[in-house]
Amino acid sequence: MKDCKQFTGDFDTLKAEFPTLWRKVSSGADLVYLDSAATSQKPDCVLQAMDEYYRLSNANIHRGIHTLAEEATAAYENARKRIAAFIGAASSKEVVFTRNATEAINLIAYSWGRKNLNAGDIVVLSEMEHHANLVPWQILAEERDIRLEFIPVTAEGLLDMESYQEILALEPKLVSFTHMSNVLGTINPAKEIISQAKAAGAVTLLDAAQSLPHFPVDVADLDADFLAFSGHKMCGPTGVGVLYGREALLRDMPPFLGGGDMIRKVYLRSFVSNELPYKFEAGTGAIAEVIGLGAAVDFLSGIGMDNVDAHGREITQYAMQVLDELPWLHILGPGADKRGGVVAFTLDGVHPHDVAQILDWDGVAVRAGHHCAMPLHERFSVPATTRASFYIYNSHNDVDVLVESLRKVKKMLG
Amino acid sequence: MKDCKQFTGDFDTLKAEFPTLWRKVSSGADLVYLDSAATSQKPDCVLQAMDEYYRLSNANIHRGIHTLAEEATAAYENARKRIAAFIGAASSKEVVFTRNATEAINLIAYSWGRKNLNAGDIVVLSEMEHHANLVPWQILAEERDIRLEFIPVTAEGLLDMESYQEILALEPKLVSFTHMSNVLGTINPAKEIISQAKAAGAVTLLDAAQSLPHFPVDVADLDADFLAFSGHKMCGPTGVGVLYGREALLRDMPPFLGGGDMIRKVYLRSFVSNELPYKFEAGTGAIAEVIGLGAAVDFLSGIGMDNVDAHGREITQYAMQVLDELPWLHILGPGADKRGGVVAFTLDGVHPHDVAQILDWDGVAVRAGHHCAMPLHERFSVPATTRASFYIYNSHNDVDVLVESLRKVKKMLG
Amino acid sequence: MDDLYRELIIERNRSPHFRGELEPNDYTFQDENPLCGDNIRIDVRTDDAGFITEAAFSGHGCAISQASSDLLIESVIGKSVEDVKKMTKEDVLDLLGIELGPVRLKCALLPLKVIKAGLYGMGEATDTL
Amino acid sequence: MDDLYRELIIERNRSPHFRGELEPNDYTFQDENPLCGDNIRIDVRTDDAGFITEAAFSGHGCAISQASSDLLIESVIGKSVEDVKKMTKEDVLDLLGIELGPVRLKCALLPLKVIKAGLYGMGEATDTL
Ligand SMILES: Cc1ncc(COP(=O)(O)O)c(C=O)c1O
Ligand SMILES: Cc1ncc(COP(=O)(O)O)c(C=O)c1O
Repeated sequence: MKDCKQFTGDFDTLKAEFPTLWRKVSSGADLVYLDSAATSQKPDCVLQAMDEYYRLSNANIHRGIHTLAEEATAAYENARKRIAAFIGAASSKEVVFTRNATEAINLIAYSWGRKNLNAGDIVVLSEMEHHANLVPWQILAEERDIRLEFIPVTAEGLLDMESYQEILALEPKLVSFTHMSNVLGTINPAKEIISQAKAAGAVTLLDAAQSLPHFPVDVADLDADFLAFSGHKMCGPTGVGVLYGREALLRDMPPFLGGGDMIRKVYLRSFVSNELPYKFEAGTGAIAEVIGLGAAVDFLSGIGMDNVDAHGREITQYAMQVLDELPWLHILGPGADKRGGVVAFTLDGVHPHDVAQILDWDGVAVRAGHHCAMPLHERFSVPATTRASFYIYNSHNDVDVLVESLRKVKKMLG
Repeated sequence: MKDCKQFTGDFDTLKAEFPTLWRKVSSGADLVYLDSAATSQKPDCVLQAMDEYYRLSNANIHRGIHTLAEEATAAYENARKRIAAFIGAASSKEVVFTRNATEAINLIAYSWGRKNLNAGDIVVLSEMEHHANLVPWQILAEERDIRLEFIPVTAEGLLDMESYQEILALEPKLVSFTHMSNVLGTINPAKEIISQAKAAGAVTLLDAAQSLPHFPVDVADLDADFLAFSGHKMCGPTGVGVLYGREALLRDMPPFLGGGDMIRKVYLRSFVSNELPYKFEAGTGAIAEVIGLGAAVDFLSGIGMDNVDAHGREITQYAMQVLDELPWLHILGPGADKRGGVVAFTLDGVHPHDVAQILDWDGVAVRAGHHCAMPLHERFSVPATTRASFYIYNSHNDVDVLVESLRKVKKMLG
Repeated sequence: MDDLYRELIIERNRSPHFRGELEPNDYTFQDENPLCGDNIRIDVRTDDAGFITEAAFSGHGCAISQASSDLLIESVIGKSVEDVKKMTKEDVLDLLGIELGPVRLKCALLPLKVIKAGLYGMGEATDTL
Repeated sequence: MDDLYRELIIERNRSPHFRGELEPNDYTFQDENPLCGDNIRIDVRTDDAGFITEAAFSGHGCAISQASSDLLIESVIGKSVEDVKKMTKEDVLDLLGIELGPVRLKCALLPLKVIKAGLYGMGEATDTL
């Protein structure tokens, strides 16, 4: 496998690893990619790892004896081990591959939820959740008559920890919340929220879709029961996500999807489930994608998640500072010290869609809309926002281009 | 996008498009890949299509306005249209992307099944089903107290159509069966089975995981209500499968997984589902993989599914003929005229695992085991079989190498 | 971009001619573009012969959807209900005089979707224009 | 392959020394390799001091699992139950004298899994050897 170049400590050179970042957009302007919270770009080494699997070892896994099947199985299970290590899991049995973070959360709602939640039981979410951590529970609430309680979001864009205490007094069965908001950028005090939830007797699920790409996340340190994330937001491919689950909990859960690989034995009218983690992986998995995610984890580890974090903080701070100077621009959420690399804002008199469109003309790729967090937008009484999000390959210069282009938007439409 | 070379009508030249097929196995022998029923190899143009997406247009889809997002969305939705056309769907709204055929069947069991099936209702399967079309129904049967009935398999390896009539007299709600057995190779008379099921008032689900890669499958002609298949068995990537569903049925079904993209509106305690097909696609989809599957469909269309079929029949016939000459080898299933490119067999006195292992030494990749069809193996009183399966890139020479190697196995262990 | 935000669109977004609500009205409908939350309501008054005499839009949205609403209403006044039911995507794009990618197309077409849903008396607007 | 199917393995597969069932027995256990359906049962008799005096295997499987069963049983006769509980993957591979990929490893280790599950009196064999 072609390795990614070893990280030199200089983030300016990192951009070279990402083929997409060197293109121009339709207007002819150079691309400035500020939409990594939607999906990150992929380094060459991740694409090569998948290509190598397809071109050399492509085979179905687990059941095969021939050379290709053994190579493919080894590559797949080896990726699982590295991913388990990356998140601090005790064992690779605790790493279940899904399509994305969304499916991981749904798996918990269907399997753990339907086994453990009954009418009147309380599930705690927050007002800043992505739809992925709302809708599965709404479906379950409707079906099982469970109650949803929401940790409110303060005007500053933080979770209201006092209200949380009151909700915990209701003895909820589950507390499921986002580690980092994909709109406000807020990094929630996950360790504290989890330890308080545990003290109240609740099981915990952490939506790490935004946090894991950006800073060190260790399930052992956080003491999380379940954790969900997506490969495509952390330099990995589409089509693969992860559910981490504490082994004892996963063991007690009924299977979710049925089919090949998740079974030990099948009779016409019954089956015996396979051991962990296979019990939750039905049918042919996303083999190439898991191998790609393994390479992504190696790539990020090569940089060092502490370095990734520091670079993210630095650039976010700079962005907040220069955006703050625009009087007609209003940032949602807390100060730079409490957030990751996401900045969502509104412009006086200009709709976010128009902002995004005109920015695209200048090559700046941002997202406009509700970012799959409609209730949060409702909380702040805005139908939509424009969101710039930063990752390892972004620089001060990218922020400067953004600001220049925003001025133009204001002049044109404001 | 680099196009695959135009098909010349000569299958011998096709092999050049598949990079994997030119390697050697661990013993140093040339690879002879006879495991396409597990997963097919991928032509260069499919890998290039995905690579091009990742290197040029990588972005999240549907919600984005910037250039990359528009390009990615167009590529994704365009692939959906071509896939819909490939299977003869009336509209691309009827094509829902899943991880694989297994998830597609589970989606029907969870969404359609839980809405439409109640205690005592009958679901008809067959004794030759892959676990993917058994376990989801077993889970549902256990939960809802529905009854499973099985179309028996005759000694020849065909569905017993007389027993089927008796089962239909019980007025089942659903008939779900495989179009082509992944063990016996049997091609079932899908059109007849479906029309009889309809006449009895049942909804029909066709497991086309093995058939779609091999011969023309047209949902309109078959009149199937639902159809499931996987990309990876038909020159496409891992991580993507398809559920085809008749629009009227899909429309009436409740959503399955909840999250982004499958919603129209989300409030804290409720949501409104999105229109078809998005209602069933929660979270970030397998974007690159869908684009890859689109390229695979183009590739197969370029050859022509009639040609694919003819080549498959021809090589299967040859294989059956030469294997039949080995007196210590016993083929399961019907004659060459009733089967697709799958031949599973037993060897007197030699366990299938040993067969596969020694064949691998000669470069021949076959599968040994129960091929995710334990009840079918039970039906034929064999714990496991060795399976050789053929696809567009295989030749008579591959069959000859297989036979030579089988003789060696027999001499060594038999 | 110069194409996309031509003077007419910027102008109609800034100072629409047909903004408002009509109460009472003969037809009214409201719908949202779920992708972005653009929300348009259109009220219509007709005469006895089924011709549109007055119309107005309210709600919020991007410059494209606002300008499209304003221009659409301008074009339907004086037309018969039946003729408006037959209006197509192309008619709207002609009014705007621009080309659009798939996402922004939804913005531009939202008002047509809304007015047709209102005239057809539908429970929900559909994407099949 | 010459390595994998060395004479000893072919020989023990063809003519095992310890095939059969022991009734009554002191320990018995049966388990399957779900990947391939290999099914092994091992019966064990011990003396009062906890030493294995007799053992036999039955069931069906590939040459590797059959030879492994036969060689394993040969090696445990005369050992104490406690010592056999401590046997590892490496011990079995030493007996076979071959190297194995991950799939075939499961074949080779199935008898060890079975005998240990029997001696520990477990309800189900586990993969943690
Ligand atoms: C007949 C049949 N159905 C379903 C499947 C399941 O396919 P997948 O594992 O891609 O979900 C297979 C593949 O092995 C199959 O052969
Ligand atoms: C906080 C958060 N949770 C969950 C998700 C869902 O991720 P995916 O669409 O990959 O399932 C996202 C991504 O948009 C997110 O930002």
